[in-house]
Amino acid sequence: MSVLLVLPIVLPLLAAALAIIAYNHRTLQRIVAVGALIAVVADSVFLLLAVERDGVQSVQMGGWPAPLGITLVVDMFSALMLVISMVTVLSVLIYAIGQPGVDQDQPVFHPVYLVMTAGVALSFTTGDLFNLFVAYEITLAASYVLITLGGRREQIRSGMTYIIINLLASTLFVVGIAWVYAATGTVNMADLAVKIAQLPSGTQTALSMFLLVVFGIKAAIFPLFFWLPDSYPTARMPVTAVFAGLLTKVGVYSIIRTQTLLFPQHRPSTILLVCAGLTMVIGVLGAIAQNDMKRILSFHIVSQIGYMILGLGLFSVAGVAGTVFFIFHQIPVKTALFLATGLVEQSTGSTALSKVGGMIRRTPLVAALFLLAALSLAGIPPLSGFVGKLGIIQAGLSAGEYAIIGVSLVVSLLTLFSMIKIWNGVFLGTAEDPTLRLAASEGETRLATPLLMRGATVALVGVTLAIALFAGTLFDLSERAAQGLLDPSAYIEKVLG
Amino acid sequence: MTQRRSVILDLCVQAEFHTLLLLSLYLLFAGHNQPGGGFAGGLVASCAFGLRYVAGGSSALSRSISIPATTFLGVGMLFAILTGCVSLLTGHEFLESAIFSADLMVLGTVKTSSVLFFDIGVYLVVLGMSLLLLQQLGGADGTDPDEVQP
Amino acid sequence: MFVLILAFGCVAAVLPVLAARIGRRVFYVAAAVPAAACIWGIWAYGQISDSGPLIEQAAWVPQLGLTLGLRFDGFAFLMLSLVAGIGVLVFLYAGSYFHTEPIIGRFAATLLLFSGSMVGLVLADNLLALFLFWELTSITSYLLISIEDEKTAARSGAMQALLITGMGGLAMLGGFVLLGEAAGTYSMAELLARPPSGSVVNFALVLVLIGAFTKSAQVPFHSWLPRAMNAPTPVSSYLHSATMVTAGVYLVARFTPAFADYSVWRPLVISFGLASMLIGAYRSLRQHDLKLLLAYGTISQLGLMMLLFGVGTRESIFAGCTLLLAHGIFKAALFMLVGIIDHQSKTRDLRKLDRLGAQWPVVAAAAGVVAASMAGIPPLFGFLAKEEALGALGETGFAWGVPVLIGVVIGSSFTVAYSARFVWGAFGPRPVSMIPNQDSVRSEAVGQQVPKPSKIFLAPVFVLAVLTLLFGLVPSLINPVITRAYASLVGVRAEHHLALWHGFTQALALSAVAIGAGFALFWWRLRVEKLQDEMPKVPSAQRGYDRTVKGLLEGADAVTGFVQHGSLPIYLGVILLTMIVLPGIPLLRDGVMPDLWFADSPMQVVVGLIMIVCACAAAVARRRFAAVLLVGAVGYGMAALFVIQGAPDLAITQLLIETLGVGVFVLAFRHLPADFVRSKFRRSQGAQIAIALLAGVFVFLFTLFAIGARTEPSISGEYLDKAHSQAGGNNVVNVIVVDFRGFDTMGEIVVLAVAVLGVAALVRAKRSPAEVEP
Amino acid sequence: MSFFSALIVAVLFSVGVYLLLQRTLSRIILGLALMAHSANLLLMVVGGRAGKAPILGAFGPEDSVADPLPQALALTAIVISFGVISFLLAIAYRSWVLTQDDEVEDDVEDARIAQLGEAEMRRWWSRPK
Repeated sequence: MSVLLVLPIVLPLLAAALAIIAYNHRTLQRIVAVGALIAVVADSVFLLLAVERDGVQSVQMGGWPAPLGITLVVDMFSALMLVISMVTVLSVLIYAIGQPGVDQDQPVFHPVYLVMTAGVALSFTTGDLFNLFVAYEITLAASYVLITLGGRREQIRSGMTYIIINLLASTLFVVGIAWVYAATGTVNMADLAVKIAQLPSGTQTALSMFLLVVFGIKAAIFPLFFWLPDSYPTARMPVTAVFAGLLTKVGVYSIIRTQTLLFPQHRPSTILLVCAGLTMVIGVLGAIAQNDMKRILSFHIVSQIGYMILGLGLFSVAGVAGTVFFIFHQIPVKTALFLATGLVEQSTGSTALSKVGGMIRRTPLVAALFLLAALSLAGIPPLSGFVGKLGIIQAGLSAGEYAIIGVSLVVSLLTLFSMIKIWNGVFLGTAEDPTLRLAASEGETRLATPLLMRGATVALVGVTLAIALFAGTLFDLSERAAQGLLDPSAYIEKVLG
Repeated sequence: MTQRRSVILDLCVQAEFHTLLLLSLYLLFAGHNQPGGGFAGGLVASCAFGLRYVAGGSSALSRSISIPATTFLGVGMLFAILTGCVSLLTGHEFLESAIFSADLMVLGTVKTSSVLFFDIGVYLVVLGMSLLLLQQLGGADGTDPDEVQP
Repeated sequence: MFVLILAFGCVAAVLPVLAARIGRRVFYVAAAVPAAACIWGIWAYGQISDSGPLIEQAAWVPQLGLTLGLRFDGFAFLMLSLVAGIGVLVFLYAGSYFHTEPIIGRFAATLLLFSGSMVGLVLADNLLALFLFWELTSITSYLLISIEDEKTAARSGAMQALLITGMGGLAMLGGFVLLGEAAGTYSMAELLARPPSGSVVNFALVLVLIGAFTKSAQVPFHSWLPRAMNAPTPVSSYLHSATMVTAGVYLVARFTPAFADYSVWRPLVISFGLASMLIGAYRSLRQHDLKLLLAYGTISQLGLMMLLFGVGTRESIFAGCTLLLAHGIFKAALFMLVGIIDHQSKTRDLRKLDRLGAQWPVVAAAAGVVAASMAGIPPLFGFLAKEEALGALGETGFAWGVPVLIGVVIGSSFTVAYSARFVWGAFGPRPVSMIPNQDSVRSEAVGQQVPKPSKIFLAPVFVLAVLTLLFGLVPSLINPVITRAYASLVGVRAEHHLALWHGFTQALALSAVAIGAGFALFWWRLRVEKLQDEMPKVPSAQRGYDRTVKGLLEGADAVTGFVQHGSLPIYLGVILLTMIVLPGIPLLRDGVMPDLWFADSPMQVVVGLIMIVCACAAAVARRRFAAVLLVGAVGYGMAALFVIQGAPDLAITQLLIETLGVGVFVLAFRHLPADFVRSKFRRSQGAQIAIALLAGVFVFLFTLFAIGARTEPSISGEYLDKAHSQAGGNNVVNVIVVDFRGFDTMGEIVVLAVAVLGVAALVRAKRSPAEVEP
Repeated sequence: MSFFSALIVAVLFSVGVYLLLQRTLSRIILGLALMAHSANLLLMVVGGRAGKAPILGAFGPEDSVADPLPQALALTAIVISFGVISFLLAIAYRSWVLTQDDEVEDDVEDARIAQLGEAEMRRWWSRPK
């Protein structure tokens, strides 16, 4: 059983090592990468089944008992995150292989992408605060390389912003770990859960707030999100897509994990709810102000993070379950939206609303894919986003938080507004840039997007539809995840034995 | 930089290069009991190659080592991870160590742990990293950044 | 019932493919689905007359109360027959309306999807399922209005419709959840049987009503409906007159029996309904576009229905049911007529249409019949409905009954006037003189050479005209359906039934007054128009919407411009301040000071001072390499500190890494100019220094308090114990790094490998030609 | 707890923050390097009182031994920050190759919207009440 926990990290790393050795053999790299990720997807599904059947799973690296060695723990929350993110990562990899130019001139793409996968998997599974830092660094180092892959000028400029801010966050993380260690003398999270509870209450709150800021930067919550909309849109589309889907969610995951596990006595409900509201509103207003698909969608990442924090801020099983489900739906939906945007870019060469138009007549398939994902993002029933939002709304209203739920409903409407803005601008109407229209009508070959790219997008949209279809089962699992988060005694017992 | 080569420096570097490599290996193997380890060892070896670079420029560096630096990286990673996987295959946890004692006749009995292999992986990665850094930032690949200077 | 709803979706999915093969005949295929729904409805109607309502359940997300509960009762049958029956006719009609446009596949599919959602809406018992179908109708309506997507007006009209109804929908969702949580159930039947109480319920009802009002285009949320007229006429006829817009009325009808006595219900519904009835009809009198004329008429009629259901007496609910059906029939027919006129003559401006009636006498007769039904002229179905309405309002027994009744009579007379205006405008001679400055519009007359529409194009209109006549003459044909619908709403069988002649009643008199006044208004239409023109302009809802959207866009720009400044130093400053303030406040509350001593050793002081000086010098250094070397010196100082602290491994590593690091710095910076760009002292520099100092103090205090809070020894004792015995090494730090926490080290070498691969990729990356010359 | 070691940590952090807030990329990187130093040193400091190196056999039973775990953590952190800062240096290098400049530029699209927003703000204020 313990093998299951290790494989999502070790397999991609092994594959990455092989891909580095096979530095200039593209086909070999592709085979290794796809093979490893398929295996990881299968593994994480098994892991989910195991957790579903037997409860929390854990393994001690090197066989050293808990506070000494590093523990990997998978509870329901981790397992759900693992499954959906691995599926997403696999789809994007296939998309990237299909897209001309992404891995062709870049021998580092595959190894780095695999390493990022391992980092994400490790972030979701580790039960050790310092190891979480290492996991972050693996993910981030890979993301630095991916976001600047190609080395174009605007990539370098925005990549700089991205890297500097994340480096600051990483440094702060080390500082935070140092303080946690100073106060408790341990870095194992289950051990910390026990020991932090004995600290003076002010110190507990201060530590919890500090870690909230550290992870808040990664999760892009207000007022720490500004780097995101500037840096994401410049990368290659598969990279942007996987970042959009995954990386901020790793931050949200860490916020949820640390706030529920480490600081059960100090629940910063008010602060989280205020942050959530501002994140939602400012994010969606930012989206409305933009005129480019990629930038609009990037601001929506921020806005949607607000919903996740909102559900957490309620600190009730219903609220956290809503958040878990919401994250689960958000990862593939957001990624699919960016992939569909990539298809538009691939066939027209632009994503500016003013330049593209009438895509529905040229590529009805892409239009349909985008519409489904966009409506799901906006929370239109019966798509998956609706279920997540409904869960959060119910939890909020039954907790009496009327104001914030009112805000979230307004934000829903504005989300719909900006999705329709994209739809009206890109898929309906006519292209206003005459040169572009000319290019489209003459070079019909340019319109045809590679089969793998379309296939990957279809698959991911299919995943979101499946989430909607099996929402009952998934919500059941989300509720169990929430129970496990709010009452972590099983987690602690499993780790400390 | 590459034109102004000093013979004395060259000779010193030749002598020191091998000494440093030996030192790095010592650090690697002694690390478990004395200060040192794969990291320190790898870094000392890197310094040896760094000296080569300072003395002879990037061409001397690429002459002194024919394997691509990326291979060092990959093999090092593979080494470290596979060490972990071996214990997995023998029914233990990932990265679980085992202690060996080997009787090397002349050299006496050596007691060591399987994590030595892990440390060798670390050593290789660190070495590969610094080689690649020197080659790339030092401009060994024909894409000498000097050419773009106005 | 699920099978029925799913059939709509499944057939819709194949229609676009089919359309490519068989062209516009695809509409006849599509018509089969609502026809099947009709047949099923009649069969099911027979079933429920024996037993109770038909109920179907399917769990979807039961944890959230989200089950797809469906319930078929008398009122559902009334709505279903309206939706499916008119649906069949609209599809047949669309088959003639369209020719070979490439959009027909998409159009037919979306229209069928809408049809299915509407069927789902009227069958849904679970509130959340109701909301699901409600939103689907909004989305499909959006897609249908924007179907001719190259027209800007179609796109913006569609967006407006979606935004306004979407806004209402979300408010309604909030209301539903509040109700559901208060009642503990999301089943409408259970909720209505045991309505919850409390102040929150009133709030929830307001939210639900906002949803209903927006969907049914009640003033002041009505502005989307006239703009939705940019859609092809089959859409206007189906969605925007007969079915979708009645969804709000439907909801009010369902809720009234349980909630009429709550304090917010009647005042809101009645005032909004009456206002819509009057304003809609009044605005209708000024329209020149036949479609817009009908659209405002629809707003008015919806207002009346809303009012009737909202009053909530048994008679008024009965009247509401009757009007709902009557309106669906005559309004659908009228829109189809406009579509035919538009289609044949390419205009729907009544100032251009000239004596069409002389050419198309039969069509004009049919138009006369349905318009008369709308005006409430005997012996048509519309008359029966109006009669019921006036009768019900005359005997409410409430104090506000009389003013409301007077309002309705005034509204009815407007209705008569615009009905007459419609017939006259479409089929009569061109108006002689209107407002003087509009002569240019009237320069071209249309009407002499308009081709005759085909019989099959006209058939749906005739069917509806016959129905409205038939139900008027023989009310007993339709009476059982309405009675049953009424019974399923109120829970009691109706005491009275529809009749053409109730005797000389107050209602009859009022009807006569309304008709008389209406014709008078029509007779003096020129004066009325002039009067309307002279009335002071009131702020229109359209302008309100435009202002809101414009304000939203500008506000978004302003807020985004303010927070998203694009400047890295500002971002970093904000992050750092957050980092200081959020944890800083609780930290100061109960910090515990640790045992303090000045320094561990004198050497520590010496080395530390050197490091501090070097760091400060690096901060103010003007030369780049000086700064690099000074930071390097700090690094070497670190190594020295590590030695003092008792960490030889760290010291070695730090020493080597620093050497390598300085080398890398030098390599990377070797091309940069030697000096930093000299910057003048700016205001921002003060802020930088302040943030830096704050951060320093914060780190200092937090470190002290964190150490002071420690109560237990660290876990390191065990490492010392086990390093040799179990891990076979004496250097405990190394044993931790490669064995106890070897997993960290694995991650660490991966980071190194990736970072350096990135360096390779960056340095090697080609430059696009545009970037060589920046 | 030694007052002085906390002071070194705080000063390094503070100077690092100051450099981080500059507009010149190379100074930002130096600032990050200083902050990384500060954080790594902090890891060491929180281990508690200085002592003998934690190498078995190198200290007696009475000696106080330095806490080995923070040392190991600091070791990892040092190496990681080195790797990542090297990459940032490569970015600086690349940036210089492309722009011949060492400034961190503002985001173009943000600046455009900021201008729009400011113009609208001004219009609001100047609008007659």
